[in-house]
Amino acid sequence: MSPAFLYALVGVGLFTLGLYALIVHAHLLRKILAINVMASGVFLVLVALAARTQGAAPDPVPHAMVITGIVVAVSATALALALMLRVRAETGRAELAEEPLE
Amino acid sequence: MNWDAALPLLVLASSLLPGLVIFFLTEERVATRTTLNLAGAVLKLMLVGVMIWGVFHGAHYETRLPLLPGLDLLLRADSLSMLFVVLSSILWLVTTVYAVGYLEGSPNRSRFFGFFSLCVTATVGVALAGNLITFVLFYELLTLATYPLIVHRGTDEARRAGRTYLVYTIAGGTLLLVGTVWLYTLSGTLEFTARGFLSGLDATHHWSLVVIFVLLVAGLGVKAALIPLHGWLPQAMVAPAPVSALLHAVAVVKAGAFGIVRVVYDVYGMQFSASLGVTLPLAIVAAATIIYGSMRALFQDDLKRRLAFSTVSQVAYIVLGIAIAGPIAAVGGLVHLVHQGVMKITLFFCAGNLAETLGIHKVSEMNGVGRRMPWTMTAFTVGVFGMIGVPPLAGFISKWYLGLGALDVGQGWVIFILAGSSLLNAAYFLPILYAAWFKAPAGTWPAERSFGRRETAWALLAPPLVTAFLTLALGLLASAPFGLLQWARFITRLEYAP
Amino acid sequence: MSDIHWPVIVILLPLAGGVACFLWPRRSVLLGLLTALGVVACVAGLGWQVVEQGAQRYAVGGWGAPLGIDLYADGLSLLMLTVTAVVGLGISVYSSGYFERARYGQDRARHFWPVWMFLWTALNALFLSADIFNLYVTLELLGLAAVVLVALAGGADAVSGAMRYLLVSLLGSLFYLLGVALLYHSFGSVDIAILAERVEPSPAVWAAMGLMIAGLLLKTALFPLHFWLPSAHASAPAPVSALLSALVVKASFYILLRLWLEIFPFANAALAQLLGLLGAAAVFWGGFQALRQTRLKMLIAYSTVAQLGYLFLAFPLASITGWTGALYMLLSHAAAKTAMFMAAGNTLYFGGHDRIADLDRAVQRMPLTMTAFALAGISIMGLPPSGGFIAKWLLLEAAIRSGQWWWGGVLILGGLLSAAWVFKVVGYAFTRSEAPHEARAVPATMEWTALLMAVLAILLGLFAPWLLALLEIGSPFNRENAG
Amino acid sequence: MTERGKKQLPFRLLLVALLFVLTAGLGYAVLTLPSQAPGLSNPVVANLEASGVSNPVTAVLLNFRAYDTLLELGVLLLALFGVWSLAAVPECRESPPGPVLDGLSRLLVPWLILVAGYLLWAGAHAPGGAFQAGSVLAAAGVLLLLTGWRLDTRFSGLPLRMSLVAGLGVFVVVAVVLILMGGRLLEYPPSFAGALILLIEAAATLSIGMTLAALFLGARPEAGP
Amino acid sequence: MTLLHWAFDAVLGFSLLWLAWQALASPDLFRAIVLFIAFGLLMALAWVRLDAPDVALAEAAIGAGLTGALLLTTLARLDKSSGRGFGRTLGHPSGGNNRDVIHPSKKETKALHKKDTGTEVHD
Repeated sequence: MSPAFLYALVGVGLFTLGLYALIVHAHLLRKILAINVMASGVFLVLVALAARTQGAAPDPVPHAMVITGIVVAVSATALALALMLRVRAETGRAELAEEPLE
Repeated sequence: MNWDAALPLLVLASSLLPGLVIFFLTEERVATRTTLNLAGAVLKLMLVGVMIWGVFHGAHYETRLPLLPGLDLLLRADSLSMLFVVLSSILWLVTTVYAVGYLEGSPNRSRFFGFFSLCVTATVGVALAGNLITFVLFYELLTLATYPLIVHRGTDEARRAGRTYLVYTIAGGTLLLVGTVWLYTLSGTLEFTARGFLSGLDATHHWSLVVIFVLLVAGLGVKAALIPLHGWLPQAMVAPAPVSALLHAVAVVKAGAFGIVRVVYDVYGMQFSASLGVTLPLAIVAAATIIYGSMRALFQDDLKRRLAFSTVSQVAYIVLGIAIAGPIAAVGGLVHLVHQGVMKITLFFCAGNLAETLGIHKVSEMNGVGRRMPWTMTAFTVGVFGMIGVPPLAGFISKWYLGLGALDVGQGWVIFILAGSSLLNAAYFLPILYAAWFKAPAGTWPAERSFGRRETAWALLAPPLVTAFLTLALGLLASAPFGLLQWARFITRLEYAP
Repeated sequence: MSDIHWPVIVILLPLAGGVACFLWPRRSVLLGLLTALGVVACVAGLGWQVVEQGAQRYAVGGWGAPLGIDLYADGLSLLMLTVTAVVGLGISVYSSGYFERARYGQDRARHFWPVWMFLWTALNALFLSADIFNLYVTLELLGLAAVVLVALAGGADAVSGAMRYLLVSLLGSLFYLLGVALLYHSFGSVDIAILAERVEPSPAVWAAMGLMIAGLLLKTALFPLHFWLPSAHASAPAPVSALLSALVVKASFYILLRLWLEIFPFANAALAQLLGLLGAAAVFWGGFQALRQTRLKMLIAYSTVAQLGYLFLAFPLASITGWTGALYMLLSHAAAKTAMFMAAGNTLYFGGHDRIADLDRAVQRMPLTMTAFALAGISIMGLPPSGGFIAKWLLLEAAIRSGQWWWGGVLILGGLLSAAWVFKVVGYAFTRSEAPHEARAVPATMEWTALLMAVLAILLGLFAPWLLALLEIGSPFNRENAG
Repeated sequence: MTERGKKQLPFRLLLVALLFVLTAGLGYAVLTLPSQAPGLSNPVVANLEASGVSNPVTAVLLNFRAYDTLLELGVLLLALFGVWSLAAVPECRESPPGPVLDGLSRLLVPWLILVAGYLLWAGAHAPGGAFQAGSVLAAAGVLLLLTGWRLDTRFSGLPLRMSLVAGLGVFVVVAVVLILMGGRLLEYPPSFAGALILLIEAAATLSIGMTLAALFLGARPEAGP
Repeated sequence: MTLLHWAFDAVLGFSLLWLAWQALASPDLFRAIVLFIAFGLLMALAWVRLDAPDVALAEAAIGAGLTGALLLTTLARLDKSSGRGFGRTLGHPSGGNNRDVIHPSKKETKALHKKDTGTEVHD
């Protein structure tokens, strides 16, 4: 159970935690936070498993992927926040109306 | 693309191109629209003439366009298809003249004539189809092209009639499609061949072949108005008279009957379908339709609905002729395909005249109409006598051969059906003639329009007279050298090799 | 002619076009149209190259597969690129009319063109990429661009639809990314071809397959996960709805198909049957809901849910005829659905509303638009002579040949359901309705583009053999398991 | 726990159970992965000197998988287009900056710009690079915006847009030039790969910094052609 | 030595999970954002532990710094547009009122129930 696998499991835990929060909470800001936590979880899995070989330098490709992922995550979050403000301005509530499952 | 390959396509294009151009003409351009229409009709007639002459001398006209890997869009002029092509091109010319007169001053005529040409294109396509997939393609195109004509007037009643028409024909089309695909997976080919291409299949498939036959005939039966699939025809009478005349008495209904002839002759083959035992039930359904159609016609007060139910029963004659597995009955059935078209179109033209000139829609309002419109009523009378089967007229020929064929094959019960239906025809047609000629008119007509000296516009009067004359000619010149009977015998000889 | 790096130009040109539209907003319409024409020409060039030399593998940066990223253009990707190019050109011409005179005013139109060009870049990059992490980045670019375009309409339901769509898109991408992580760490590469050689079933691969398929199903809006699609597609501006239904939703289906055929060939029949079942449920649910709608754009959006169901019927059939049938359905649905949304956009522009009951003799007052709608309807129903008919024929044949005739039944009933709502709308278009309302002339470009797209959907029915032959290049299908 | 929450309790319990199964499955899948897997580190090290930079992560980011970075800059720019098109909230005029904020920003901003420059330069051989430098630059921008500083309306038109697009623009131009010179997409000639990468990184840092700051601002500058 | 590493990793892993849970489940939005920023910083620490300095820098600068700034300014705008001043959020949150659901003022509720009478002009 080298540290790599420990962090990978933590990553999976974060992923599921974020998924739970995304489904359960109605407030859009919380949903955006949940998405960010899920993203951090996936990135943790990616980088943790890159450091499996003890001693040798870790595999740089996942690191590059995670940096790309972080930048993509921040742009998605910025757009989501702007969209949330717009939903707030248009519908007066910071939550999406309960959409009956159609 | 040499001449032999181009001719079928040209015949198709002669009504398709004018139709597409007419769509874009504005309403006021009456002259251009009429000339385009008539030019197209005349051109088609000439091309068909050339084609008939070629086919008679053994020329081979065939257009093949790749449609699917392994399946082609095939237009082929063989003896059976010429029968239906000739009928529809002649009647299209006559009906165009009639429609121009009938729709004088009514709105949306460009749209009407556009779809009208599309319908004829689809009918000719159905006739010329060389394999089952091309047949299905034009068969469905016919549905799509006729729907706008039924809802042409835009009234709620028209929309409801349109919806019923669609429910029947789309469902029928789907059954036909499923049958065709299933057949293709079994047989590997769909090309029409003289004595059918299914006899070679091994016995294990026989059960599925019967189911496919039921699917195909049910799909085609919708348009051939076999009971219980005939419901849409009487309701479609809400359409303008030219539509009822050409489409619902000739083009659409014949496409169904022609389809059944194709399936029985060129897909299954006469002997093979008889051995499968599917022809007898088909004959029974046809007979039942004949009687049922005539019975319902008795009680219809609306003239066009009575004619519609008479069409239901008359078309079933063709199916009966094919279902009695005998060469002579087949000749009767094929010949009736043309005769019924000519006679029924005469009656619908006259009904249209009465509605347009005097505003008569009901049979009860027709007292003494003979005095007011003598020419129209003479055409109507010729048509009626043809329907009943009075000797010198066309109707008699087909009933004669049907009866003879039935006896020849030992299906005696068909004679009773023929006799019974002739009696019923008389029962629901003769009172109309009696009322029209011998009863005194009931004062003023519902919506009379005077046309000066003549009883009605010449464009409305000429077509019924022409088709009435044709009924007479077909009756008298039946066995002439180039006559219809010889043509029908030529077809059946291919199907019934000893 | 054929040594030019076509795959690169097909991606860089719309990107440069988007940047140019952003820099000079006043001339964004002209720049947009020029780029659209340029991209169509480049896709034609690429098509010529692929047809001549077979499948093209292009190593970006010259590093080769495991280290660098490869672009791969075979028949399947070429088909998708052609659909994108044709539909994209139609939408660009339509939008030049729609945003110009619409009530959007000049500033909204400014934002449409750069984002639309970026979306086109994302589509082209996605269809050419042979690297699953690169597919993640293109998917993300595609999702964000689509969300921005939906929110462009600005109404309360448009913005809410966009928000829900964004959350769903991000969730789908994260599921997909976790799948990529597991695959990368199992086999040490993210290139599809290399993975196809190295992959063998293991718990990590099963988990990765589950995650990636779930993520992609969410983005393709297959039945239980379709809740976000109707509100997003219906409330967006007309060209954007056409874009979403015809292209964006299909991109994630394309990735699912690529993965299914190449990386997960051992996917067992049970999963294929499940996908088929979900597809069937989508067909019925979409068709049933479409019948209940009173607004035209909502109806067309639900019909997209139904049509997507057809695509998934190909999974249980798993025969070459089945796959070609599904792809031809995708092709003809793209053209037909674009024409339908354009027609709906014209109706909305003409009468200010899109209530079906009050179409009020639209046939006579907007003949071109209604003909476009009817022709597109013919293709959606699968009646001849349309592309839909060819697709329905192929799928039906595949169903009967493989003995699973019940998928054929789903096809038939789906066709009847769509026939019901198409003719309901066409019926109302013919008849008079009592609510007269003021009408505005619809710009000619909008009506003619709608009609041309509909005619294209019909013509697809007549030129099937060439397109199907195109699909065989690089034969993506014969590496899969059964059939 | 709002009353709505109580009503949904059974639904939440089911969800927790499902997610627990998902976590267990994923955890098991992760644990079954091979314990020793070099991944792609060997090929990266092998080609490192040909990539023009010595820091492996920067080599992957800007040379081996430069195409991903190109698209990623596109994503960032697209997010800005989206935020500007939404124009959700007009700029809220914060209260004038208190003495602490004013003093801090006056001290920190130049220092942050210096650190950004260093990170950009160090990226070639040590941890750092375009994105890290860009974000530090953005931090300086955010600090400035908080103190109420706004870009002069003269520059908020085309010049602002040019600088925002600089990163992606330079990347595309370099790619096109390389293709015209006969190479493949983003195939740097080994001799001056390092210089090219630095050029791209510099432009990228500027754009990323400006874009992230603009995203923080959240609204489109009013004036500007 | 490895025992110390192992203990550090375990503590770091557990605190990451706990912080994330607290951030997502806390009733007050402002508190959630602050916890999320802390979570971001801790993630940077995790990247350093996994020999990924570049990622740590990126996470600290973008993940924690910038995303946190974005969240705070959006929260401020969220409150401002519902009638409460910007300053309030910087001070400690007032009482324990459940800020989860921001009660829409009358004007907004009217906007909410604007029945779709189908006369909306733009689609």
